[in-house]
Amino acid sequence: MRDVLRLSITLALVAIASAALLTGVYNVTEPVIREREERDYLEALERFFPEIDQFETEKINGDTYDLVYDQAGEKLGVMATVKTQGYDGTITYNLAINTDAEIIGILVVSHTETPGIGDIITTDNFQEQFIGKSFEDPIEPGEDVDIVSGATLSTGAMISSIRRALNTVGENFLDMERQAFEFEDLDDGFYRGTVDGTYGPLTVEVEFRDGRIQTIEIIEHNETEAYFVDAYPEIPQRIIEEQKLEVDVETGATLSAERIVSAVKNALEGAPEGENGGGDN
Amino acid sequence: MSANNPYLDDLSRGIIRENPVFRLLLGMCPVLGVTGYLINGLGMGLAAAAVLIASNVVIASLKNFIPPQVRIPCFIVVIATFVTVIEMLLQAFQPALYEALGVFVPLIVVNCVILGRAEAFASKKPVLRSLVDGIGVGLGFTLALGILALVREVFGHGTIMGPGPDSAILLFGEGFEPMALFGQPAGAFIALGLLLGITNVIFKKFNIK
Amino acid sequence: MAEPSFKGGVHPAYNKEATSTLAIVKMPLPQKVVVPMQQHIGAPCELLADVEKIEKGFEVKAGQKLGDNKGFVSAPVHAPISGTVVDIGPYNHPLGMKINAVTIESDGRDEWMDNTKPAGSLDDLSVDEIRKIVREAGIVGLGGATFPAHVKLSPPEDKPIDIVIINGAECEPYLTADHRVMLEKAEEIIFGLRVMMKALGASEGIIGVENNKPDAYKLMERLVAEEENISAFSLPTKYPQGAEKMLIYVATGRVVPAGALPMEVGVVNHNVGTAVAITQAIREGKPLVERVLTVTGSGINQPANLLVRLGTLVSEVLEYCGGISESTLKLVVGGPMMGLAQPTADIPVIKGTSGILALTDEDVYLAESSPCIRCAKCVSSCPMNLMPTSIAQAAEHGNYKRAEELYALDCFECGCCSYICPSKIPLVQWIRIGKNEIMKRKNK
Amino acid sequence: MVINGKLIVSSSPHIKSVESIQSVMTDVLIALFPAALMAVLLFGYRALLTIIIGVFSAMLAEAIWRRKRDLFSDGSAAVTGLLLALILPAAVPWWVVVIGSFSAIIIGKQVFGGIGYNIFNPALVGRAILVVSWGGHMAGDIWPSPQPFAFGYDAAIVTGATVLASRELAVTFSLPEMFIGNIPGSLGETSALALLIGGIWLVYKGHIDYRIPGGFIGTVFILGLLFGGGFYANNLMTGLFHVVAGGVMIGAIYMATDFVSTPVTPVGRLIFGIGCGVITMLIRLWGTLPEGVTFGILLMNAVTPIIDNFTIPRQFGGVNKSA
Repeated sequence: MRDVLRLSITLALVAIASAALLTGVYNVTEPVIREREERDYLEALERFFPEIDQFETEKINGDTYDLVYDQAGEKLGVMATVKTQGYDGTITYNLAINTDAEIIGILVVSHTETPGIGDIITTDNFQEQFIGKSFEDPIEPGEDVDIVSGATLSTGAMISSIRRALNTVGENFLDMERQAFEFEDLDDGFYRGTVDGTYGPLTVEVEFRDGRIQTIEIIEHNETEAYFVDAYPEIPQRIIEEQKLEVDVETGATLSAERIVSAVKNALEGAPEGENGGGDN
Repeated sequence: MSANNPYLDDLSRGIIRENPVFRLLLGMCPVLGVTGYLINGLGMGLAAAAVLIASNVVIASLKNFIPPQVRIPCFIVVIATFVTVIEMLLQAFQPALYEALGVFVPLIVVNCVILGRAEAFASKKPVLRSLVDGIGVGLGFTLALGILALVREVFGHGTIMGPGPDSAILLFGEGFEPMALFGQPAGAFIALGLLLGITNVIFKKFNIK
Repeated sequence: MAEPSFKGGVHPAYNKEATSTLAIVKMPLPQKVVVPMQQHIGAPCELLADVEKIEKGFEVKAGQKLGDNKGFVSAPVHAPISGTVVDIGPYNHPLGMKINAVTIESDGRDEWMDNTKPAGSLDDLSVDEIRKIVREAGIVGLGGATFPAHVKLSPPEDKPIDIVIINGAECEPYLTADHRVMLEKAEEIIFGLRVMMKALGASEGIIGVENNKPDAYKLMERLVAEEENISAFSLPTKYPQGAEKMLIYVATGRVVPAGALPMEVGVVNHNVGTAVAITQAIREGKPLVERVLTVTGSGINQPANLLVRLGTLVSEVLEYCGGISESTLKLVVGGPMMGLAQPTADIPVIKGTSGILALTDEDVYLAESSPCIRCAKCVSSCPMNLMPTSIAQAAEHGNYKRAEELYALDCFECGCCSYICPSKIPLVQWIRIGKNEIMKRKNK
Repeated sequence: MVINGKLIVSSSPHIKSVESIQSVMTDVLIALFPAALMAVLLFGYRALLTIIIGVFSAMLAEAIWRRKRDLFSDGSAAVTGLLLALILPAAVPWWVVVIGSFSAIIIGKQVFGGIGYNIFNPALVGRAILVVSWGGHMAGDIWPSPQPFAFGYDAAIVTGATVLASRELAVTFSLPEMFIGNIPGSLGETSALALLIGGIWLVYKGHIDYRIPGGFIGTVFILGLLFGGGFYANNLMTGLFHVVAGGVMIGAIYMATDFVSTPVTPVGRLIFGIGCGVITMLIRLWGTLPEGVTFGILLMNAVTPIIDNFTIPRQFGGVNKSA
């Protein structure tokens, strides 16, 4: 019994000493770190917006958006501080966006991605592909930006969060709106559209009649089933209900949801396949 | 070697004869993980060395105080404390290196070199000798990481003192197409394997045991 | 129709042309003979008491029994010539060791024992009488294996034998002794087969001849045409066709279980020479004191098929054949695939000596072995379906347990793997080491 | 009787076949000759250059490592070099070939202990290292297009996607065209015909076991027939397409049959061939890469000892041990 007590006390003493030391060091380094981070952020602001005079901060969906103004009070752009879940922990980065809703800079503030693999997101090569991309661009892997094989999760997280932040900035601060897809004057009939997914094509068949989308059917898909059930049939239902393609796709399966939407869009952009569908269902 | 001077022996043993990387194959995780650039390799080596020296000294001085039943938890606490201290110091004063080393700094806690020295040496030997041993092994670790990182950086990136355009020196000019393999984790294994082979040949030639 | 064949095997250069057309020549009586007490598989002979007692200077007659053993798996040895015992003691033996032997100096008269007389008509002999005659004549398998013949003629009651095969394959390269025996003593072979069939109660007799000896096959075919229950069988030419398990499989389609004897599947096989020896024992009462062997190889000046008295020294045989050339690298007793290389010619011809080869660098391929490249040619050439390279490797690394798991004990050392190996690894040698080691551990 | 000199006493057998590692390797080189010739006919002087550099630098690497002046030696280095050259694109820079050859010989073979000890096919190791290091020069999806009988043309200029990467492109080539090899691809892999000729010669000589290429090609054909996507005229042709397109032929006949890194048991070889085919088709049909032969073979190389261990043949006359 006395032994146990002795052991516990020893351990406790060691732990207390350790805690004391850590507290001391923390007190010394914390202000330095915070100060440096603030300095770095201001430096970044100045780098991306040389004429900066002041900025005001807004928070949307957990991300911080700093609206940057020059001396005349003219809006210069927005600096977004975005947090996203990477492969291993949170990635925090700054996204500088000018008033044309174009990305003018990316700065990764902190991350814990695997060195040599996931930390590719900090490289110029990866970041440069976003520079100049604007609100209008799809920012879609395979279309105008690349997912890096071997670091799919890290780079994929970056791509989708950049798209999200850009949308938020465009719609909330820059009064931009996405061009709604017009389909009222399409011919009646069955339309088919295909997009490439990660593991293979996704094909939908859309029945359009009387100026409305009547049904949306998935003919073929190669999505991960566990994610796909989050997107289907929910997304087609919403499209039919709202009769527009700009539905909110923030489901548990963002990628699959987006693919369904773009497949429907592809379908309606093409010609109808006849009254009775493809015939090989 | 000079067996009559234990301090010199402690120092040289960790650097050469019992080099933790090339001879004992310990602490492989950072060895393979952060040796893409020389500066990272050296930084990692020095960080680990600092923890090693500090923990060696502390453990050696506490060895009579700590009961054997709880020595491992105590060692871990001591080591973890110093790792956290180093991590905070790096974050405050060497942010670039802190960024580059990333997750490998906290992982120093489980680096078997450090716990190994604590268990095998510091908990049995006097403080001063433990200090010298910590310096020796730490230098050996840093040396090994430095050599591996140098090889990988030169062949994998064609630079020294990279990354980044400010400090990097292009060794072979702009036209050089580096062997990307060495920059990648898989290349770390191959480079380490080749270096182990070379050190074995050298050690055999000079009959160092 | 595809010829029946066994798996594996190799096609070495046969080099039989030098002697295949040479008739058997009876070699003159040797000046002296050395009769080792062990010339067969099984218990070695002990010197008969009367021989031992008198020691040197004892007069013996040809055909006189010199040694015997009461064990069942054994065969007596006889004096091949008449003369004087000049020495009794260990003497060089083809197996590579010294074995107790009786040295007899010839008196040149070749006097035979009085009891050397025909045993009578085959029909009058009982099965037991046949077995006794064969045993007393000291007849063993003359193909090289030297397994006592009477043992093979006395199967256990629960193992009825229905087929007797006469092995005329002679698949070993260079050797032509069996070929010549078939050509010159065909009738005696068939008689011998009859004797065996009677002793075993077998209903069928097959004489298997490899198809690279068409003359022998045709002769056999013609002779057995009128014989009941006996047929000639043409075997494909492939080494080791003459190995008993391969022979039985090809001739009858029966597979001898691993580790078992052919009698397990109702088959017994004998070499052609054995058949002739049995015939002579029955017809003339002669014990086994001489055999036909082939002396050839590019180091031999005058290759020949010789009828030689057992115990004749190899050196004397070679001298009779004009000596061997200076470029001779290897002196082999037996065939080139399974025979034993000898360090000296001062060894006697024994019952199992089917040939004497003097090989020069024309025949022998000398090369240092290189590492195994795992081409698996040994695996596909192994007639026993083993993995020679793996067994050899296990043996080389001292992992005898592994070697046994790989069926090392089923290897009968035919040499196909070593022959075919492009890396020139002495696979058989390693396997043999492995087998010895496994047996040693088993016997502990 | 006098015997001059010493008699050699050694274990039987006393005669050996004249076949040696060198003669086997020479046979393999001969077997690869049609493919190499086709490569030069199709891709011009760059192909010839690549082949010569590949073979020579591989032999050089081996000679340097072993410190032997004998350049050809047992011939295995020349085979590795030639094979490596044949799986490179025609337009690859010379120094890439040299580094590939050195990597193949030294990292792929010699560090394991030299001939007989390498775990992986050295030529494929060399190629894998090159792909990882200089992906840009190693083509990838875009390969030089052939220009038959135009020796002087520069293969670097005319490029096209491999038929495996692009379905649209695939249907523009007829099967006979692909069989002869007039399609974009690496030097030696395009001509199924030339590879087949060499393969038949090797089987005839007994150097390779039909089970490996048979299992490999058969599996690719069947999987292609069943799951090939049916974009070709019919399923049968799709199966054939997967056999003649890409590296299956050269892989099945020359790479998967590499002695050292493949099983020695007959059943094991069949399993090995089928395994290569399955992995290749998994990568082709459901993976992200257009071609999977390299990884198919390398992965199966890795499990070779296991396959060998589980497929020990029963000895002649043997009975099932468990029975």
